[in-house]
Amino acid sequence: MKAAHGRLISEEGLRHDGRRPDEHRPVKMEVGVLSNADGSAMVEFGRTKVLAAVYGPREPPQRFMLLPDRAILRVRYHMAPFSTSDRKSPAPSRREVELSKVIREALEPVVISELYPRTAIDVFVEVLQADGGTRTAGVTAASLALADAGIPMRALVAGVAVGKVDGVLVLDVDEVEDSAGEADLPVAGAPDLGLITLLQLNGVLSEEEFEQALDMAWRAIEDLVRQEKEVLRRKYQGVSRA
Amino acid sequence: MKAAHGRLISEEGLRHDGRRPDEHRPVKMEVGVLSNADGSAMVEFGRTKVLAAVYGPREPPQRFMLLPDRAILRVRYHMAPFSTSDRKSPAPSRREVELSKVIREALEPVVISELYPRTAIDVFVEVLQADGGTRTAGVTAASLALADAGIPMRALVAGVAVGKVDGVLVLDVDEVEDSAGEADLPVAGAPDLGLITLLQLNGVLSEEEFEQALDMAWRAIEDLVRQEKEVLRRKYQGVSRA
Amino acid sequence: MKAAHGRLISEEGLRHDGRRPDEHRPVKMEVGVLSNADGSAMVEFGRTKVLAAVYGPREPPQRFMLLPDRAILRVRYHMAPFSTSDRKSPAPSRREVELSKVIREALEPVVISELYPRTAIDVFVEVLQADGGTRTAGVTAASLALADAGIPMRALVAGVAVGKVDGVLVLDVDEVEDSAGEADLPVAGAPDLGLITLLQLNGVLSEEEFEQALDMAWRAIEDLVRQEKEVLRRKYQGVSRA
Amino acid sequence: MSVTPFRLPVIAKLRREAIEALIAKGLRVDGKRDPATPRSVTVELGVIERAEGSALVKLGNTQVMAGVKMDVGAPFRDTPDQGVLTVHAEFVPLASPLFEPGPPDENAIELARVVDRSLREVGAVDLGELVIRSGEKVWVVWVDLYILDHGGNLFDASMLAAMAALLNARIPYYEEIETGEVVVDRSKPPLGALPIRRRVVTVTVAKIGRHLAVDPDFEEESVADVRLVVALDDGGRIVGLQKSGEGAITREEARRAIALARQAAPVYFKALEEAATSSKADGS
Amino acid sequence: MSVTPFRLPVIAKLRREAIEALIAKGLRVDGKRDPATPRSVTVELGVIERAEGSALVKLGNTQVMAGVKMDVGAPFRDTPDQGVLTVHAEFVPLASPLFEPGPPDENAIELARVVDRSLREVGAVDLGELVIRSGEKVWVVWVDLYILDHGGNLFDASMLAAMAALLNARIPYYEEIETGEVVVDRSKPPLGALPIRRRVVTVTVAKIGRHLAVDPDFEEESVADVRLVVALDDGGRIVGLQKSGEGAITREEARRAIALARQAAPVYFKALEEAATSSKADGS
Amino acid sequence: MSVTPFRLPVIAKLRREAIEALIAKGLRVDGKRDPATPRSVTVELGVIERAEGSALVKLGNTQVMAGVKMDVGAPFRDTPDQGVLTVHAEFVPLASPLFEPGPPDENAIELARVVDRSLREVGAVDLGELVIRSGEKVWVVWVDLYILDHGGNLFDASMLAAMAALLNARIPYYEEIETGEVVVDRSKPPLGALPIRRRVVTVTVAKIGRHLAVDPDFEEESVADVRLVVALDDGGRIVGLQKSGEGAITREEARRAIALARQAAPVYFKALEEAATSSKADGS
Repeated sequence: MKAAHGRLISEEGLRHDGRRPDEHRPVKMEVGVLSNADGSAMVEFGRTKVLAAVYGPREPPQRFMLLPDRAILRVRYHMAPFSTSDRKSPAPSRREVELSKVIREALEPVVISELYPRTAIDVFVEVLQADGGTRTAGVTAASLALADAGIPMRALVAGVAVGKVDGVLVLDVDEVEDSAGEADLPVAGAPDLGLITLLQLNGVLSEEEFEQALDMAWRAIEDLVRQEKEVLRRKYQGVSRA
Repeated sequence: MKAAHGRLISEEGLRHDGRRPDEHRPVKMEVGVLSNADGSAMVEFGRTKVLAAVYGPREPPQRFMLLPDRAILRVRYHMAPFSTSDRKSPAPSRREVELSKVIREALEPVVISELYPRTAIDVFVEVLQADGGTRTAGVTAASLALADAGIPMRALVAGVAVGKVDGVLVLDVDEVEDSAGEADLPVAGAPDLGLITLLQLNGVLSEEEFEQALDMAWRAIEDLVRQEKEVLRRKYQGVSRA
Repeated sequence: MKAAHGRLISEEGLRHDGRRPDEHRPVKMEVGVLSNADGSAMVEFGRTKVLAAVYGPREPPQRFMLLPDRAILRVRYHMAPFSTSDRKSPAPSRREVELSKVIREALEPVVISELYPRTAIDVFVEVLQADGGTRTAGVTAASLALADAGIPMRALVAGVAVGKVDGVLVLDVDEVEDSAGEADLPVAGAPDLGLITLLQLNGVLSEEEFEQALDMAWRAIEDLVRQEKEVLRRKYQGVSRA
Repeated sequence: MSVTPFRLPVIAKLRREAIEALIAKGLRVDGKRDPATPRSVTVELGVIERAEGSALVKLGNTQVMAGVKMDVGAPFRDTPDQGVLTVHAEFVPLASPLFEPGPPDENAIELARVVDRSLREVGAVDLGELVIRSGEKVWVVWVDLYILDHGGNLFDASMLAAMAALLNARIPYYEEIETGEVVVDRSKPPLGALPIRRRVVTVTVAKIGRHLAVDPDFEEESVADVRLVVALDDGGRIVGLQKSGEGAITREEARRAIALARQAAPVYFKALEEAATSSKADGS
Repeated sequence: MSVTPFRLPVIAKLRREAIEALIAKGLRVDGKRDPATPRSVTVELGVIERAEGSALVKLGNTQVMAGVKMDVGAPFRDTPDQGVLTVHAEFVPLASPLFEPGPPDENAIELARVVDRSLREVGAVDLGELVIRSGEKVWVVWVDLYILDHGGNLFDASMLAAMAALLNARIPYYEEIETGEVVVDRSKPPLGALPIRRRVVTVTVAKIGRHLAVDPDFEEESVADVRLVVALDDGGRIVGLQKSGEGAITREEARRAIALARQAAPVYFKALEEAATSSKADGS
Repeated sequence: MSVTPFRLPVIAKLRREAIEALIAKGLRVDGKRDPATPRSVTVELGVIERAEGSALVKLGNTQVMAGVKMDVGAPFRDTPDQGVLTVHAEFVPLASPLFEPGPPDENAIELARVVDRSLREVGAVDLGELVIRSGEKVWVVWVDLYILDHGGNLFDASMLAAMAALLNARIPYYEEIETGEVVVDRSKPPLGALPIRRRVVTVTVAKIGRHLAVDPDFEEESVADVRLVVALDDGGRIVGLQKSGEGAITREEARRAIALARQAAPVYFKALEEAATSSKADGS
C-alpha cells in the first residue's frame, strides 16, 4: 500500500513532469554500442538508461547446464551502484534476482533457442541510471541486443509500465510516480505475435482499469517495437551500404 | 558454566513441568508423512517437533562425491526460522553444521551403505519447533524415515538427552532444563546391536553420575526403538492388508 | 596521503628502533619446519613472522584449472587472526586478495613451471605476526619453501620494502614507519637474473629518490638471497651427510 | 543470473498430450475436478505453539507451513510510522528431489516477493498499528514460508499459509524498561491479534497448450507453458499479477485467466474462514 | 587464492611475433601510433545525472564508466577529521567474454586498489574538507568503476574515469535536523564541487618481448610479459607504481618505462582538462 | 550438509591390520609408546608477542598455534555481567594436503565448538571478572586456533594450545574517555593475567578394531573406527565428551576410554604446568 505523496496530476490533467497521461518519456535506442559483445544496445526512457549486451550462442562455463534440444538463456538484470538515489550495493538484491527471472521469461518465448542445442545465449542487462521502468527498458534493450547479435527471433519484444496515480492511469511511470502511485503494471510483449511475455501488477486495479491499462501499454509496446525495427534497419542498411 | 535459574526440582522431586526425573515427555511418531520423499517421519518429544525425509539411494549432484565401495550419507540438520524463541536466521549456524555431522555419524553405523556403491543417501532433518532434545529427536526421526524409505539398516537407532538439574539426573531435558542445567548428555544408539552411535557431554558429571545417566538414557532409547518398531509395523501391516 | 606522526628519525639520524636508515631488522630463516608440506620455511624480519608451505606439483582439485604446457601456481597470502593489532577476521580481505596476486606474480618468473604441465604448485603464505614488510617476507619465505620442496627454479627471490620517513629513505620499514611514512616501495627480485619480480609504490617519490630507494632495496635483496642460499646449503649438507 | 531450467522432471510426450486432452474436455488428471476448481484444501492454525502465529496448509499433495515471528526493531527511514513486514520462503530439500540445500534460489525469491506484494499492496496488515515509538521502535513481523512437500502450485498454498499464519498471530507482551529499551516477554499472555484489514489469496492459472486450469498439480505444472498468478482480496479486487514461466499469453487468455481465478478464489477464502472459525471455537 | 590465469585468449604465435616486431620498429598493431602514444581518448562528464558525479571514458575500444555517490557516515576511528574515500570496481560481464558475473575477482580488486592508492597517497581529494562533525559525521565518497567494454588497459581508462567523475562531482545539500541526524536532500541545489587538490593519471607500460609500449590494446596486453602501471600527478611526481602480470623487468626497463609514462601522461591530462573545460562551458 | 568423507588418505589394508595388531600387543606404530601414552608434547608460550596471549603446541608431528586477542565489546543480552569468550579454528591449507582454503568446514567447526564447550562448561575463564561496565562493555576474548601441521589428533593439541594461550594472556591497558567510550592502549603495560579458574585438557581415545589407544597419530586416526574425546579438568572431573567419527562404541568401551583418558591426562597437564613455570621464570 503506497501513500499518496501529494497531487501528481495537475488540474489540467498533466503529470508532474508535464506529460499527458498516455505520453511516453523521450525514448532513445542505439545498437552496436559495445565492441566485445556479440550484440549490444542502449535504451533510454527519459532519465532511465539501460545497457544490454548479448554473448552467444557459446559454451556455458558449467557444462551440466546444457540442454540437448535447445540453447539455454542466461539473463542477468543488474543495477550499477551509482544508478540509484542511494548507492546500491553491488551484490545482487532479491529484487534483481526476481527481475532477472522475469526478464528471462519475457525473452524465452521469442528466442528461437531450438536452433542452438547444447549452447548458452547470455543476456546482460545493466541499469546505468534508474528512474522507473528499468525492467521494461531492460526487455527492450535486450530485444535489440539479441537482434544485433544475430540471434534468430520469432519477433521483437518491448516493454512499458503503466501506473495509476491520483486515480488516473498513466503511461511509462517514472520513479516519483511509481513510489507515490496506487498501482504499477509492467507489461512486455511481442505485438507481431500478439503475445504478452511479461506481466506483473503491483497494486490495486479494477477489472476495467486493468483492461484500459493493458490497452495503453499495448499501444506503447507496438510503438516501441516499431522504433526497434527502425533502429535495426538503419544499422542494417548502413552495413549493407558499406 | 551455566547459572542455576531457580529451583527446577520441587520438594516432591518433580520437575518444572510435573514430570518425574526418569520420565520422558509424551512421544509421537508418524511415518510416511510426505509424498515426494522416499521416506519420511515426524517425531515429537513434547513440544519439540522434528520432521525427517530421506531421498535415495540416488546420484549425488556432484559426481566427485561418489565412493566406489559404498553409498555416501548426506545429512542436514536444520532449524525452521519460526522454531525458536527468537527468529532463527535461515543460514546454517555453526551449531547446525556440527549437529549435521554428529547426526550423520549417529546414522553411519546402522545404514548398510555397502549395498549401494556410487550413490548418495540424503537425510534431511528439519526442526519445526525446538524445545530441547532436537538432535536426539532428529536421530529418531531419521531412523524412522530411513526405514520408511526401505534403506537396509543393521538396526534402528533412537536418541535422548539426559540432563542434570539442581543436582538431579533427569531424562529428556526440555529447553528450560537445558539452559539452567549443570550438564547435558545427548545419547543415541542401537539397542539391538548394543552400540552407542552418538555421545556428547556438555557440562560436568562425576564418573558415577555418567554411568547412571547413561543407564537412564539407554533404557529410554530401548523404549523409543520399541515404539519405532511398533509404528513401522502398523504401517507395514496396513500396507500388506491393502 | 599519510600524516607525519612525530619525528621518526632522531637527530643522530637513527630510526625509532635505533636502526640506521639502511639497516635491515634481524633476519631469521629456517626451512623444513613442517612435516606434511613438500617444502616449508619460516622467515622473520624483526617481529614480522611469516610461514610458507609448498605442496606440489600435484593435481588441482578442479581439473578445469589445468594448463597443457605448464604447471599453474596457486598462491595464498593470508594473515592469522592474531597477527595484527586488532583481531583480523579470517575471511580474506581485499588487501589479502591483491597481495596473493602480487606474490604469485613475484614467483611466476622464477618457477620453471614448464616442467610440470597439467599440475598445480600450491604456495601458502601465512602471516603469523605482522609488523610491516609481510609481503616481502612472504616472497622470501615462499622462495625458500619452493626450494625446500625441490621445485626447479631459475633463481631464488627475496623481497624488502624501502620507505621514506621524515624525508629519509629507510630500509625494511616496520609498521610504525609504514603508517607514518611518506612512501612505501616494496620490491622483490632475483639478483642472479637481474630481474625485479615485484614492484609497488604507495606514496610520493621523486625520480632521484626512486633510484636511490631501488638501489637500497636491491642491495638488501642480494643479501637476503645470500642468506637463503646459506640456509639451504646447511640443510642440504646436513642431509647429504646423513 | 537467471538460467533456463535444465534439471526438470521428464514428462513423456504422450502423458503431456493426455493431460492437455483432459483439460480440453473440462477434466483433470486427478479425475476429480474441472479447470475452475482447486484441489482439496485444508488450513490448520497454531501448529507451532512457540511462534507468534502459524499455519499448515495442505493443497492436494502440497504442504506448506508458515510461521510468524515478531521482534522489536527500527522502522525503515522513509516510513517511520509503520511496522515492518518481511516474507521469506525456503524450499527445504525434504520437499522435493528438485530442491537442494542452500540459500533461496530465484523461484523461492519470486514466491516470497509475490506473497509479500500481495499482502503489502492491499494493506492486509495495518502496519500503522505496529508502531511502538514513532521513528524508533516498531514491530518487525517475519513471515517464514516453509515448503514441506512440493505437489505443485506453491504460490497458492504459500499465500494461504502466510495469510492464515497472520490471522493466527498474537502480538507478544512487551515492556519499555528504564533505559528506553523495549523488552518482549513471551511468558506473559499476548496482547492480541495482529491488525488484519484485508484477506488476500492468489489463484494460479496454468496454461497448458491452448487451455487454462486453476491450481495445477505437480504434473500439470511440469507441462504448463506458463502460469498467471492472480492475487485477489476479499473485496473482489485484483491486487496483484505475476506471469511466471517461459511461455506467453494472449490478452484474451489473460482475461479468461482472471475470470477463472475469480471463480476459484472463494474456495480458498472459505478454507481460511473455516480455519479462523474453528480456531476461535477452540479458544486458541 | 591467486591462480595462474588458465582461461586466456589464445593469440597465435605468429601474431605474437608480428606484434613484437612492430613495436621493435616503433609501430603498433593499430597502425596509428608509436610506443609512447596512447590510443585516442575521450572523457565525457555528467553522463549519469542522478549520481553526484560521473564520467564515461573511451580509450580506444575500452569503455569505463565511473560514478560518484556520497553518503553521510562515520569516519574511521583513527582519522576522525577526514572524510572517507572508497573505490570499487566491477568487471561486469557485458564488457568481455572473459568476465563472469559474481563478486570482484583479483583483477578487479587490484585495479580498484591501485586507483584508490593513486588518489589517496597524493591527497587528490582533500578529505579534511569532508568533515561534517568531527569524529562523528563525515562524507563517505564512493567511486564506482564500471568496466563496460574491455579493449585493453583497464588501469588507465579506470583511473581517468575515476578522476573525471571526482572532478564532476557536486556535494549534495544537507541539513542537520534537531535529533542531530544529518539529512541529505538531493532535490535542493548541490553545495559545490568536491575539493580536488591534485589530478592524477596512471600510464600503463607494457613489456612485449624486449620492448616497451604505453597503453596496450587488448591484443598487445594479451601477449605482454608484464605491465608497469605508473601513477603521475599534475606536478610531474611519481605517486604510485604497480608491476602487474607474470613477467619480470630489469631495473633499466623500469627506468625506461617511467620515462615513457612521463612522455604519455600529458595526453591523459589534456583529455581531463578538455572535459572539465567543456563541462564548465555547458554550465553543468 | 554433512557428507561422508570421500577424499580420505588411502591406507593399505595390510597396514591397517599391522597397526591394529600392534595396539593389540600394547604397542604403537611409532614404536615408542603404549596405548595409554600420548606422543611427546611441548608447549611454548608467548610465541606471538603482539597477541594478548599465544602458544605453540607440538604433539608428535602435529603443530597447533593459538592466539588470544581481546577487544572491548557488548555482552550478550542474557548475560550482561559476563565477558564473551569465542573459540575459532582454522585448518589452514599449509597444514595438510587434505585442507583447502575457504571458510571452516564441519571438522574445524566441531573442533572449535568442543574446545569452546570444554572451557565454558567448567568456567575455565572467569567471565564474570571480564566486565568493564555491566550490560554495556565487557572484554571479548577471541581464541584463534591455527592448525599448522596435521599429524593427527588435532583435538588434544588444539585444546592444549587454547588453554596455554589463555594462561599466557594479559589483559591490555584501557581507559574510559569522556564520551564513555573505552579505549585500549597496547603501548602501556598490560593490567594482568586473565582470571583462569580451571585448567582443562582433552584426551582423545581412538578405537581401532576392537582396541583403544590415546592420542592417535595421523595414520592411526585414518584407520580408527571412531574417536572419543574426553575433556577433563584439573580436579579430575569429566567436563565434556564428544564421539567423533563414523563408527560406534559399546558402553564398556566408553568406560574403558574414559579410564584411559584419565591415565593419559597428567602428561598434558604437566606440559601445561612446565610451560607456565618456565614462562614465569622468564618473567614473560
